[in-house]
Amino acid sequence: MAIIERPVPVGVPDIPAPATPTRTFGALRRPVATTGWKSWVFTVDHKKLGIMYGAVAMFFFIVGGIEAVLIRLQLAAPNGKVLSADVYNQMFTMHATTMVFLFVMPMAAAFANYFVPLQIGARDVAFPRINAFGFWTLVGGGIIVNLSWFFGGAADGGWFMYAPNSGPVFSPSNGVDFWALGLQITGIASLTGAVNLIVTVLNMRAPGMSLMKMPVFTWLQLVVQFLLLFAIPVITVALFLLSFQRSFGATFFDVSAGADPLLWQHLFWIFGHPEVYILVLPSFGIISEVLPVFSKKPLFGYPFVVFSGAAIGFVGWGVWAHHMFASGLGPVSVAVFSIATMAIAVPTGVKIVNWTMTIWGGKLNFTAAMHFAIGLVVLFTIGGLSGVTHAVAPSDTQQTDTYYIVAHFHYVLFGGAIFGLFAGFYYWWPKMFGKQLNERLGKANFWLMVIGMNMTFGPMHMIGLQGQPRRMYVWTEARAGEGFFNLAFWNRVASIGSLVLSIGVLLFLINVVKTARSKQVAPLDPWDARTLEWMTTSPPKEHNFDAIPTVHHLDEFFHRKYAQDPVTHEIKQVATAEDIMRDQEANADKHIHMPSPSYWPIILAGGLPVIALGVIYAIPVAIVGAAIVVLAMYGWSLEPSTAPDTDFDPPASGDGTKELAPLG
Amino acid sequence: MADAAVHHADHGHHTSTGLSNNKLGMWLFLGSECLLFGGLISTYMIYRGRVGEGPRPGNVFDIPFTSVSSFVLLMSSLTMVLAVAAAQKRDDRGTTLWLTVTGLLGATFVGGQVYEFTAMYNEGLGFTTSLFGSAFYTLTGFHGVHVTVGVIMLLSLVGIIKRSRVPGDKAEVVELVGLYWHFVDVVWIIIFTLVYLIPT
Amino acid sequence: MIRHSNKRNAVRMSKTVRRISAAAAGLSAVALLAGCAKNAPQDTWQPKGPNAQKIDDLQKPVFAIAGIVGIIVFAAIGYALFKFKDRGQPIPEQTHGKPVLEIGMTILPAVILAGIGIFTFQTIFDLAKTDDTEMVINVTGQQWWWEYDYPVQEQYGITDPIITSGQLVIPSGTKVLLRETSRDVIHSYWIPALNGKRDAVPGRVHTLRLEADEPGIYAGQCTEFCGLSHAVMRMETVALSKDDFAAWVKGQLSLAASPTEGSLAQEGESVFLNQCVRCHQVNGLKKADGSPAIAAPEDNVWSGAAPNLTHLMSRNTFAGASWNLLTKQCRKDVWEASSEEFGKRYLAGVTEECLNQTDLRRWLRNAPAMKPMYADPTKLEETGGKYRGMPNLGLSEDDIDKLVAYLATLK
Amino acid sequence: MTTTAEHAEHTGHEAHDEHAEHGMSTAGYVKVAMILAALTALEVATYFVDFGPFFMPVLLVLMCVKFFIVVSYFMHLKFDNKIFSFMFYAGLFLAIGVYAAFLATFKFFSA
Ligand code: HEA
Ligand code: HEA
Ligand code: HEC
Ligand code: CUA
Ligand SMILES: [Cu+2]
Repeated sequence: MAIIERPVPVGVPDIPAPATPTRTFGALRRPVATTGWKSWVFTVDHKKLGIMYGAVAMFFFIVGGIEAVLIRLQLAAPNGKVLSADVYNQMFTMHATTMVFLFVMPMAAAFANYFVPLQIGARDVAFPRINAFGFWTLVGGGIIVNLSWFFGGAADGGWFMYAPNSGPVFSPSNGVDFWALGLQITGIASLTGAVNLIVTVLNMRAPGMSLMKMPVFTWLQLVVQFLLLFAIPVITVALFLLSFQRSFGATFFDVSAGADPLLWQHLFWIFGHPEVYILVLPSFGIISEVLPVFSKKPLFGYPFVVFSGAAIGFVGWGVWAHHMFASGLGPVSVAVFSIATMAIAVPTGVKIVNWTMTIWGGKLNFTAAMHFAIGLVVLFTIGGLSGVTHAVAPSDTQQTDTYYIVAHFHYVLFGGAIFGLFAGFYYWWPKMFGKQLNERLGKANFWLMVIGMNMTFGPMHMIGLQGQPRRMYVWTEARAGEGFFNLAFWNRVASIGSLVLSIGVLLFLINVVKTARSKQVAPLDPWDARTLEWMTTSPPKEHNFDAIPTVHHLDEFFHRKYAQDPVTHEIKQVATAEDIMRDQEANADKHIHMPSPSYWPIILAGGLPVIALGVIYAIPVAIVGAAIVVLAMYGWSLEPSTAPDTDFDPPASGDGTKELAPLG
Repeated sequence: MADAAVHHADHGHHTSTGLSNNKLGMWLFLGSECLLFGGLISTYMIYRGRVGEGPRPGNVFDIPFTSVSSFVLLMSSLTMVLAVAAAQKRDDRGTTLWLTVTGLLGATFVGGQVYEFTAMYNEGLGFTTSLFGSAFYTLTGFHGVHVTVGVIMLLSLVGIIKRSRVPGDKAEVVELVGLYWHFVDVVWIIIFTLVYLIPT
Repeated sequence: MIRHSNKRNAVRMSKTVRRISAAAAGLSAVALLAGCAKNAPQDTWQPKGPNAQKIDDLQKPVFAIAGIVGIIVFAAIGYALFKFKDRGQPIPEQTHGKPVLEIGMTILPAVILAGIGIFTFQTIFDLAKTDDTEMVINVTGQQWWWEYDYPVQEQYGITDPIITSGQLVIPSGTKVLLRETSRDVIHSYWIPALNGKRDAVPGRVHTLRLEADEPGIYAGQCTEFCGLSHAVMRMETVALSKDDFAAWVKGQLSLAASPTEGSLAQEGESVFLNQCVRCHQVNGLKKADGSPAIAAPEDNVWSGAAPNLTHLMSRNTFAGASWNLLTKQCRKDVWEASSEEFGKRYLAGVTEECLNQTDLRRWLRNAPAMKPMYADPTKLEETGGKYRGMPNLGLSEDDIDKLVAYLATLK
Repeated sequence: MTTTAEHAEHTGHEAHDEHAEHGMSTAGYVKVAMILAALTALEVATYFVDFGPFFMPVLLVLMCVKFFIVVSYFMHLKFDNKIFSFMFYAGLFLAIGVYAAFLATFKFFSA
């Protein structure tokens, strides 16, 4: 089979769709493998892509985690000798970059990819090939960022890479070039992902699922995708300015030419603050699914959770300069941004209240997922409250760039974002793999992580408030204070804590391996869940649902299983998940025509790192990369997103009931 | 937004917005581009007066020349909209004609920009000369790249439509490229005023 | 049906779940107490001057409010976890929320925050008042040390500009305005006991107000990441009583005296003229031909400056206040002196017996080994051959002996 | 059973119908273009003729008018579904708000 023109013109219904290919273009036959590595590498299936996103993110979590542990080893004692100053600076820069851009964001994307279509009752995302492209672009960007380790040293300017320290004079290795170009590439992945998911959520919902009947996870992902859509271009600009300066001699941050170093700070944080909500809102979404399920109650105040999510997204645009309270903005700007920052605590507080009220009066079942969800509420609150103390600008001038800030953001990031993701692992694992993670190991995993995390980051509050700045490759006994419980002690505790934390994470990996080896299959509906993704097999079939369900309620699945007795008001189970599935299968849609795999996404994505390497080392290479990109774009646009019916097994009968994937 | 969905939900059998995925995607992309160009324009605004030893904006701008090329780009929006209208009437001849004209007008604009850059370079304003130079070339260069990409898309589209058997079957693609094209024009409307007409 | 397996755990877990909240609450309480811990020289909760005091007055209630909010939240969660665990109760009513409660819980934090906001607002402008400065000092950051330059101010006896580094000397009880800038990347000046921090940004001048109530030494540290040796870019502010300050000024205005004829120090002087004077200025030092020796750091150092060494021994520390010029005991004597005694001890400077030769020699032997600087000459293309920081000069031990003897004369 | 994608196809069609109802005629487009041309001429005129203190406001107003004409008529936002307007104007107004604040912190407007 060669590549075929798109068979059915959209919007022109009165011209019959050609049943057989009319014209052939292009050079590559479509990939057809349904098993083996090719079925993964060329897939456009949102579930496979979701799993691959997850695997890549997990890999980078371990990388970032090992970097973190090295940091802690260096800081375990005064005048540490584990890392040199140079390597240390690379280490924390890459630790943060890896964790933020290559772990939390892709992991959130993994969940979004896998579960948003399922939760809204769709067969795939709106643009399946773009989805595949986004994934491979992320991989390319991640490789570029990390490649610098092997080519003369990684970026060493801190994750916010303030100018002019990131310029060619002060950071002469190529690390910052790799960093800037690599993040530029992962930005493309986020941007395409954002467009894709927003369109998916808006356009591909099952019949009856109005926006206000959407699961909260999907809602908060929608907010996140809007944040990405608008925040990524800002860092794109910043990174371009930086790259142009480093690679082509532009003067953007060259103070001798009259540049203002604050330009970078503003651009970075205009992106950077929405970014922190990009990191945490998906996890808020996850626990907003988990808490109701294990409390046997709907989410308390669903519309408030949704709108406060949107409000956080919105207000998050007006607070960026709280990262610059000591930068010399002048009192007026400082006052404005200080107050704006405090305002953000209000919608976030609404969420905390709603989560608490969700478990209030419930029937709580303490599974591992529930543990992580509750852990998030508690730990995030600690981090959020220290955030409020930063928002008070005069106090922040004492706190900024000390370990007190490091404590704040690890509580919100680790206690918030990562606990949420772990709740998601335990909650959705049976859905994704048909097997349940071991609950006992899961709880051990949880407790080690909670203890480890509090041991690691709790003392940082004290270390910071007693004046230890961050980003120091060594600290000195001379400023550690006296007595046994001095800063030296707390630094040691933090370092030991990071090892406890590592063992906690290690338990998770062990759990994954153990579960993969076990033969025990998870029940269809292990948690008595509430939302649509549980209304199909585990793992779901390629087309997700045999029959697209029609939605009548928020928590549709729950309402199909349970009913309230009109007299006693008692809530009784009226159907099991198996009943509902049987019903689905009986009414299955016929000849579901799913989008076909394609070579183009990975080829197109592959061109981008080549361009990046070219910009760093030799422009001709960049031209080769650009040629790959252009050719791949042509190939892509000439290839219909769905192979013709004859490629399908069994071929469509021609009675017109086939499903067309959209253009993407 | 919520209203529209609810409204459609009432229709019964489906709940999507009733809009094309592709068009929705394109509008989202354009919304995102606002932040990109906003950043570039703001950077230019901060740096336009920082000329160091190099020439000032007033020394290098040739307003009459740029006015003409701005006009060319503006008129390409008209031809573009005519192409879209033709495509929606499934008039492939008209579509390809107007697309070609649009592409040529766009190419003229890009050519004008190349000429303008050369002239400025000869007057002593290089990319690395001053902050003004770096910011100016970055902003207008980004816009120029957008126009170039647009021209390539337009001309490729002409080829594709000519090869297509089904009349009007590319109407939506034409519309999407049109949206992109108009956006690029609209950005120039802003750049022309803020960068060229309002001097430092 | 599937719940069976979990039920057993549920009973046990709820206890432990409660412990999270207890532990978390405990931790935040400890964090609150941290400000009261002892003798960390950069403690942010021990203000020693009116600016830091204003910040402290603002932050203490904020921490208290945050702590109370946290405890309420954790108590509510802890109670719910205990009370509502699955003991086989019927499926709860599927309530979707109580708007009144929601709105109440929106307004309440908003009110609390508005309260905090008002005081924050006041303090910001209070701290920014510009009519309250008496003395001006220019503070310039560079990789990785601070230079202080005192413009002429007759009322303090500063009849000629004074240039020094590492230790900023100010009169106590006097409002001092720092005008900060930088010669290379962004640094941040921070003396926690006296005020919050303010970034020193190249190309900009930012102001920071300092005032110390009592004489004493107040430690600080550069808090904006400024490259390789950011960790060892420290500083100290020394407050002296007004009289002592006048004495200090007088000392700083004097020129370096020539070492006695034929001494080791004099040999050191000629080594210094050979090796060091291209970067370091010593006021009053003369070349062999009798003309004044003028340093040209701008030709040798990327930031264009190196510490003025005229009165090296009047400061207690060197190289970004990161190493002591005083031996341990002598240093202790100065730091722990009562505020009456303090001035005298500080003005004594580094005496022969107090000089910490070990670190100073180590520095002269190979400065970049103590403080990484990219002084590696193979990495200097980007800077046109100029060093960042002080290079390894490959001095012989002999020269080092002589230099130490010479430097010890720079009182 | 209707499948989602069929529906997408179907609605794509709906959207086009909407155009047909609200779109403009060729003459209409030409007229809009003429207005744009005239406004541009006026803009360029400010370069040759001295408008005194009105110079800046006039230019900015003209810029905005042109912008919204193109967006509303050529890009059909005026006739199309409000969701499209939401997408675009969300980005646009966010950009304006954020970057105005950004410029304000650089004292751009007070200088
Ligand atoms: C997931 C990421 C995340 C999240 C959600 C947040 C949330 C918040 N952050 Fe944080 N922040 C970071 C990640 C995050 N932050 C990172 C990574 C940095 C450092 C970057 C760097 O420098 O490297 C940072 C730095 C940072 C700073 C700059 C500090 C400095 O460098 O000097 C400030 C200053 O205002 C701040 C404030 C806040 C506030 C007010 C919130 C609020 O959203 C918190 C709101 C939540 C609560 C307040 C708790 C629950 C609410 C209630 C129970 C209601 C009642 C409450 C009250 C009445 C007070 N953060
Ligand atoms: C999502 C974001 C995220 C996450 C998850 C983490 C996780 C961790 N972080 Fe990180 N951190 C940041 C974001 C994050 N951090 C950011 C943005 C900065 C600022 C950087 C800057 O200033 O530029 C920072 C800075 C930062 C510092 C300050 C450095 C400095 O200023 O000098 C420290 C110091 O302790 C630290 C520690 C840790 C530790 C111990 C973990 C642990 O939680 C990690 C635990 C995970 C693992 C350990 C991996 C899994 C374990 C195994 C697979 C077991 C096998 C491995 C071993 C036994 C080693 N981080
Ligand atoms: C190429 C320039 C250069 C040369 C030559 C040089 N120095 Fe330095 N020196 C510096 C710089 C820069 C610093 C500040 C380094 C820092 O603290 O990070 C410094 C710091 C010092 C200090 C600490 C000063 C203080 O106040 O903190 C001493 C003492 C010193 N140098 C002595 C010498 C002696 C003695 C010689 C000659 C043998 C010498 N230097 C040669 C550049 C130079
Ligand atoms: Cu100077 Cu950090
Ligand atoms: Cu922030």
